[in-house]
Amino acid sequence: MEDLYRDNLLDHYENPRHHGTLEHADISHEESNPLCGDTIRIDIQLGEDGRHIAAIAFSGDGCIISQAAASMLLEAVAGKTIDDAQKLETQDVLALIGVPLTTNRVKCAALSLKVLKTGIYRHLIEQAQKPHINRQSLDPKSDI
Amino acid sequence: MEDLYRDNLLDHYENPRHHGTLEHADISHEESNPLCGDTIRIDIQLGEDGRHIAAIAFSGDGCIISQAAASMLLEAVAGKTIDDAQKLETQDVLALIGVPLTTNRVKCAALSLKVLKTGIYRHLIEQAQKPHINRQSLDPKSDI
Amino acid sequence: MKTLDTASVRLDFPILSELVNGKPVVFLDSAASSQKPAQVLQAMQRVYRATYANVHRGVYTFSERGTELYDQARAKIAQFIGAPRPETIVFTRNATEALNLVAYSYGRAFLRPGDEIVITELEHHANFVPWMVLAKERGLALKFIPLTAEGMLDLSRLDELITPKTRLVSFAQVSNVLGTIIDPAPIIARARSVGATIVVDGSQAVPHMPVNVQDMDCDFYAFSGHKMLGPTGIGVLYGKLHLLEAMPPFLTGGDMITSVTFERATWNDPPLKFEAGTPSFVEAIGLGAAVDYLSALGMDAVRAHERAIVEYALERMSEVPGTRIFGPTDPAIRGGVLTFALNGIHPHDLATLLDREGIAIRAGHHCAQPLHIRLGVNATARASFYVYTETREIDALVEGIYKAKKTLRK
Amino acid sequence: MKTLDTASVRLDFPILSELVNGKPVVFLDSAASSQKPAQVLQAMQRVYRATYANVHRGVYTFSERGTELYDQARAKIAQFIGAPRPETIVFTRNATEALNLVAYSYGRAFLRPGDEIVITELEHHANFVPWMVLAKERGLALKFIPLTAEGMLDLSRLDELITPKTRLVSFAQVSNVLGTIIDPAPIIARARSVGATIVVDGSQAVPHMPVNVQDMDCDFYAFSGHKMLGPTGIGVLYGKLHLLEAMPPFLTGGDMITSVTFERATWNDPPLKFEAGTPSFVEAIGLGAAVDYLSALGMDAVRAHERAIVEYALERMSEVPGTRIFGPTDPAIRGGVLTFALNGIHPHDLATLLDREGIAIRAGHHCAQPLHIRLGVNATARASFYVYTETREIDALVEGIYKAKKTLRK
Ligand SMILES: Cc1ncc(COP(=O)(O)O)c(C=O)c1O
Ligand SMILES: Cc1ncc(COP(=O)(O)O)c(C=O)c1O
Repeated sequence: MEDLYRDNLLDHYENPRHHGTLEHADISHEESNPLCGDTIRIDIQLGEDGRHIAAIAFSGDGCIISQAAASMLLEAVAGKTIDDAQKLETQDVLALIGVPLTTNRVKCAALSLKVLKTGIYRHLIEQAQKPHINRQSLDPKSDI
Repeated sequence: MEDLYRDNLLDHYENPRHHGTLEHADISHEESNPLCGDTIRIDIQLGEDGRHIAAIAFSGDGCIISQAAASMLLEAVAGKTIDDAQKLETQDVLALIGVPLTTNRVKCAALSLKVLKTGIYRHLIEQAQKPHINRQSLDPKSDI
Repeated sequence: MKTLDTASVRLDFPILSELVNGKPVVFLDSAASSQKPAQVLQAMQRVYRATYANVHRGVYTFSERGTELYDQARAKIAQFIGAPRPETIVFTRNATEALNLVAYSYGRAFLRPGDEIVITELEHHANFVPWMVLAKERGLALKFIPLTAEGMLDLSRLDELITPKTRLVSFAQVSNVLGTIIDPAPIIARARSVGATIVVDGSQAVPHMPVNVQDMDCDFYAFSGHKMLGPTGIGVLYGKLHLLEAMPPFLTGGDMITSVTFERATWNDPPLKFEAGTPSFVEAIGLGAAVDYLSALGMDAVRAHERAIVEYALERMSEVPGTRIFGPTDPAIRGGVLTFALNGIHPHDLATLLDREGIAIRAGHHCAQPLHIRLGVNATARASFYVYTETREIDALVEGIYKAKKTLRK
Repeated sequence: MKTLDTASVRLDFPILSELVNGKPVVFLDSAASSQKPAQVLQAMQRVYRATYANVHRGVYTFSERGTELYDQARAKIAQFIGAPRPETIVFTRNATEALNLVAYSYGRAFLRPGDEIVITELEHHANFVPWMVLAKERGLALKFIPLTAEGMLDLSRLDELITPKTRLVSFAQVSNVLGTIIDPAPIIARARSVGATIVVDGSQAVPHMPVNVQDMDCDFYAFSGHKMLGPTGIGVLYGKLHLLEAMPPFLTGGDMITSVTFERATWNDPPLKFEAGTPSFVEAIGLGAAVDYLSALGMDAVRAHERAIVEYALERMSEVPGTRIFGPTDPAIRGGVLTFALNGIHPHDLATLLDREGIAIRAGHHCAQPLHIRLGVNATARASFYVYTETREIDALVEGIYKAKKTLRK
């Protein structure tokens, strides 16, 4: 069928690439879409240089857009460096999907990117071991 | 002139009855109109029976309506009992004034009655000396 | 009892003749926010076009007129929910702010470490997170009345949950997810017997059925205007007058004082004590018009109409293979809300596909994530009904679902 | 610079052709709340009539469209006040709620006993009482920048008032009583030098002159929509993003979370973290339309117009015997507000008598009682001006005053 639920997207949904979890991940991060509560977790194993994405996997289930977007995103970053991954923007994910999304569905598509980037970001902070950095102010999502 | 600023009202404004303060008042109470900050204070001396209003006076200045209303109200209650005074309603003050007032001006007219009744009320509570009564819940106007 | 003439009701709602994606709109998301009749929109336009000015403090015609209309709206709303006096009605932005007002003002003044708050597992976040925050801040325990498998409250162990340590009990009268209509009587009776303060979230009740806060004997009652034909930006907190009087103010500023000096401030009487700053008075007047509209329909008739619609919807949806329906299946205890899941189709995808047919339903956790944890799903699909909903719209929904299944090869 | 064509502006305001007591209305109370152009009313009507649905959580056409319009409104407002990003704009009910948000969330999280707050003697209660309450609750000292005899701030001892103990400084950019336009630069420079957080009450500035919060370098900036051609029920808090991120939420409930379980809740990012429950999104869209309208006029032109009007008003009023004018008499540092007292005539009586001539002015303390204590009067009369005000309306005011004097034999 046309546009949104076209074959490429459905294919990624039904046969997701990089789906699963990694046992000895260097980076593991999970977030949920406030819209629906769907959760995505991403695990990353880094190469020796601590920069290359040697292995990557996502888990959690959700709508076609969020799952297909995660599958496409992970396909795109596998083998790249985490620095490359940090440069990606929502626009890039939308380009991968290739069909226009409405505002609220953009949140579904963007979730996996958010998980990926926040996970890498926290990893970098930990690596930096800078005790004078106030983690709270780096991490907007304080909670109770 | 016609209606609101007619002669009777202006007369009470220009020659207020019971205007002043009483030195040995049994009841003294003051409140202000949240609309304009005008303040009215009423002093009462009671008769031997503790019920009759032997002397009464008001002070503070404000608009014609509030001053004339106070003058008319005090003329009406002088010599009556505080129990009679407690029965008065805003309607009664409006009847004394005798001309229609708009909603927000009613607050000007009603201020002196509010001061009178709250003053008497507090006096009665004090007389009753009932320590189990929670004064806070009797007095809506807690403050800082 | 009057019955609802839906065809004539629909004529009052200009938006219902809109097309969505080329199809006549089928609006099935009234539980999130209802549409507005022309009467409500006109009431607000009249203020803005003919007699607008800030209320309370002006002594000229526009301001006096606005103040009168605002006061009348308060009185209408008091009457609509059986409140004893207009002074017991505090205007807020929405139900959320109303519940926060109780948590901040009442909660922080009167609850002490070790006290317990009891809510239920089916609460909307608005009646959940404020208590969670308060409990954490003040060292209180937060307990939950559990759900039965049918989506009702399990009251079998109420006496163990609500004890003399319980200082506050809060629950929704109607669930926005399960549609469950909760009988407040046993919960309130138990809460009263231990001296707890009783808060009811009426967001999904007041728009849909007759409500009388005095008969119910709750202490506080919260709801939103936008779910009951009113505009956005206005909500209501009803509170017993002696409680409103004893409570400290919440927001402070203009209008809620009787006097301010450099040293001290004196608070105004309720309800103004709780309405700091320029109020949403045009919205309040709009809500007053909504209450007039609902009163003219008759709340018994509104409830009867929705009951018939939900009964029809339960029937039609149970035909659809692979459907799981959440909440009670007896329409006598179910409000006009149908929440379901389809095997293998995520609610978001269903909602997007239905939208192509002009059909608006909601998908997600409906701001009730803890409840969804109990239901064992992240997200559900919800169709919800109101005075303008017709059975042919349920037919359109069912047809749309079959079409979506085909598109997604399920 | 563009100049304002008042005659054509007036055509956009339906209410200005109304009669009051049989006379064409002369509306001189815009500082309390402004009138609304048809463009703003239509923007809101369009939403209600053609694309209404609750925002954020819906994935169908109406809800998507509403969300987009809401987001656009936020972006427009950010641009209008020179904020760096839409995320720095939090929607509130009014300026009062915006200031309370800072006092509750920032104040309670970051101020400690012994800290000092500095405000000024000319503040509106909205920027006075919240700090008074916070100071009392937290054991803080509250200090005041004093006034000069001309109604300006006396900055001569600023360095003694704002010290390293000062953690927060808050002041109005324009006084709603004296009209004084305050130069924020020296106060902000001093506050920065001691590391204090800077809050500006822009309620009387944003509607009337160009404002750029980044140039000003304040931390928080608050204002109301209804004073700037927008509807009631919507206000704005601008905050620097790192502060909004570090602050705990204020109201809690739906939309401000990313997840809620029975044990914990995770907060959404700003601005949504501070917008619990269904927002006043139709009002926000209306405010967006108001900002479009003002931008098309040009804020420099708006200011120039009001400056000319206030200059004329100062001139005409100084002719009236027994008049005392409050605040600066130099129109270069005076907003479109003329506050005065007449010998022997209470402002309330004056306002009532002027109303008979169709003239609307405000009488009272204008929610600035402490300032009135300094001025030594309980109440003043205030005429205030906006984009639709004409000099002939000032003439009508002066004539009305003469007539009132005659009626009251003064
Ligand atoms: C300087 C100033 N600050 C704050 C406010 C409060 O505005 P609102 O009542 O809309 O919250 C006003 C308006 O009355 C004002 O003039
Ligand atoms: C049961 C219930 N409580 C509270 C709310 C919150 O309402 P609002 O978002 O208008 O504050 C809602 C609506 O979403 C609801 O359904």
